[in-house]
Amino acid sequence: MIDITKNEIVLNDYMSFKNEPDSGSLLFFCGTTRDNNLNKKVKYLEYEAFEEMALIKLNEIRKLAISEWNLNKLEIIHRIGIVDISEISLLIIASSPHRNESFRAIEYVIDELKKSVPIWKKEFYLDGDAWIGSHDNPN
Amino acid sequence: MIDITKNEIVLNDYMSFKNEPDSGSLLFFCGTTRDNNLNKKVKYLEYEAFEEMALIKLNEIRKLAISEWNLNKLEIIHRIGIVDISEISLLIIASSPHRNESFRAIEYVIDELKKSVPIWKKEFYLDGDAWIGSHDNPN
Amino acid sequence: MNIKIKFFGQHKEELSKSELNIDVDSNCNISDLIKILIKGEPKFSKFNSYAVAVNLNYENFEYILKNGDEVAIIPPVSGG
Amino acid sequence: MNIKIKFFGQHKEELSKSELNIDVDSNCNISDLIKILIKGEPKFSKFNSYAVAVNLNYENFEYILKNGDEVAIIPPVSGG
Repeated sequence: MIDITKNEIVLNDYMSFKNEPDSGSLLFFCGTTRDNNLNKKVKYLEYEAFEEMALIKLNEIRKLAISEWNLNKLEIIHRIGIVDISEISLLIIASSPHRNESFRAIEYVIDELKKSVPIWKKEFYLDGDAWIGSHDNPN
Repeated sequence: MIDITKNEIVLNDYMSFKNEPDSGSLLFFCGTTRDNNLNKKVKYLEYEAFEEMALIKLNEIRKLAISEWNLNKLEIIHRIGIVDISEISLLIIASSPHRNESFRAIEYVIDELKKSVPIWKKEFYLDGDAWIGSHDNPN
Repeated sequence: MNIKIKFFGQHKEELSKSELNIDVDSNCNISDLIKILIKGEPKFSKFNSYAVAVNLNYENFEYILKNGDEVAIIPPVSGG
Repeated sequence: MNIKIKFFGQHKEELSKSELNIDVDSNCNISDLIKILIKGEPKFSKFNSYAVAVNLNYENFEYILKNGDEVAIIPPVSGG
């Protein structure tokens, strides 16, 4: 399952299922908003997505990861809009017969997501804001 | 937190907290009972622990991991007794400022646990059972 | 030919617009389109690092546009 | 000296006991203890691979026992 959502990601909503019978490993990664970055106090983040294209890219990454690591389950949920401190911006769930595959698959998904999925993060500080990832001339 | 418990590990019980404000990564690993091993159909597993010593060893591993990867949280819960298919035998939760530390710490905890923590697993098949990990002369 | 350009993130903010329609000659590639864009939107010249997608696929700057193409200018991504 | 031995997993199952008290002479190390154990419990001789903990710490087989020590015979562990 792939989703880009404006709603808060609540872990409990994803915990009701049992692991697949032929899986021995179930791994949940939550990326959450940290209250600081590069020595600046962060108030909250805001994410923007080119949703149509982001969904296509996430699906490509998901299919590659499932076939590369023979996963029994792979779910990727990215939140957009304002994400407060400690709230989840990214949830990835992987299930596989052995644990190594779950770990490698989730790390791969995060790395690829940060390379090619059109989603952008803006950090809001006490005294301003900044788009993250840009190396362009600052204002 | 370290725990060895005879009770079913229910993920939702561990999901109510929010991540630490200074963490950007929260990772949950669940080791679950797989319905097969080495081409045999597994009915269920039974774990036995030398609890007093296992708790000491788990605490040592936890302290080392926390200081090595600068974690904000590390919880290790191991179930003992009978663990049915898809149920959780091992739950590890790690929280850290960046994601790499959570991943490395949990993989380290699992590796060390499988080396030095006195817990033993017995697999029950349709036609018998076997202690896992032994290279002794079979019966 | 008519080309629709979509802007995101810092570009959208800087130009105060999320879409723009531009008329270009045939045989126009993406590099040409960017030059035309900068003429109309000089503020865009401050941006050096971005990718371009045409109809939801990343394409390089030599890509020859077709009438009706939707060109998305993709600032450095930072999801996660 | 009196030494308490604890058995787990396959050892406990094979010997049908989880504990045993053995009297040994002073200066007895763990290798000596194992020999005495096997005399009383010949079934244990089938086991080749195990570790030993004394009072909850792993020790090597040259460890010299003290009166009242609790020796745990640790089969290959397989938690997780």
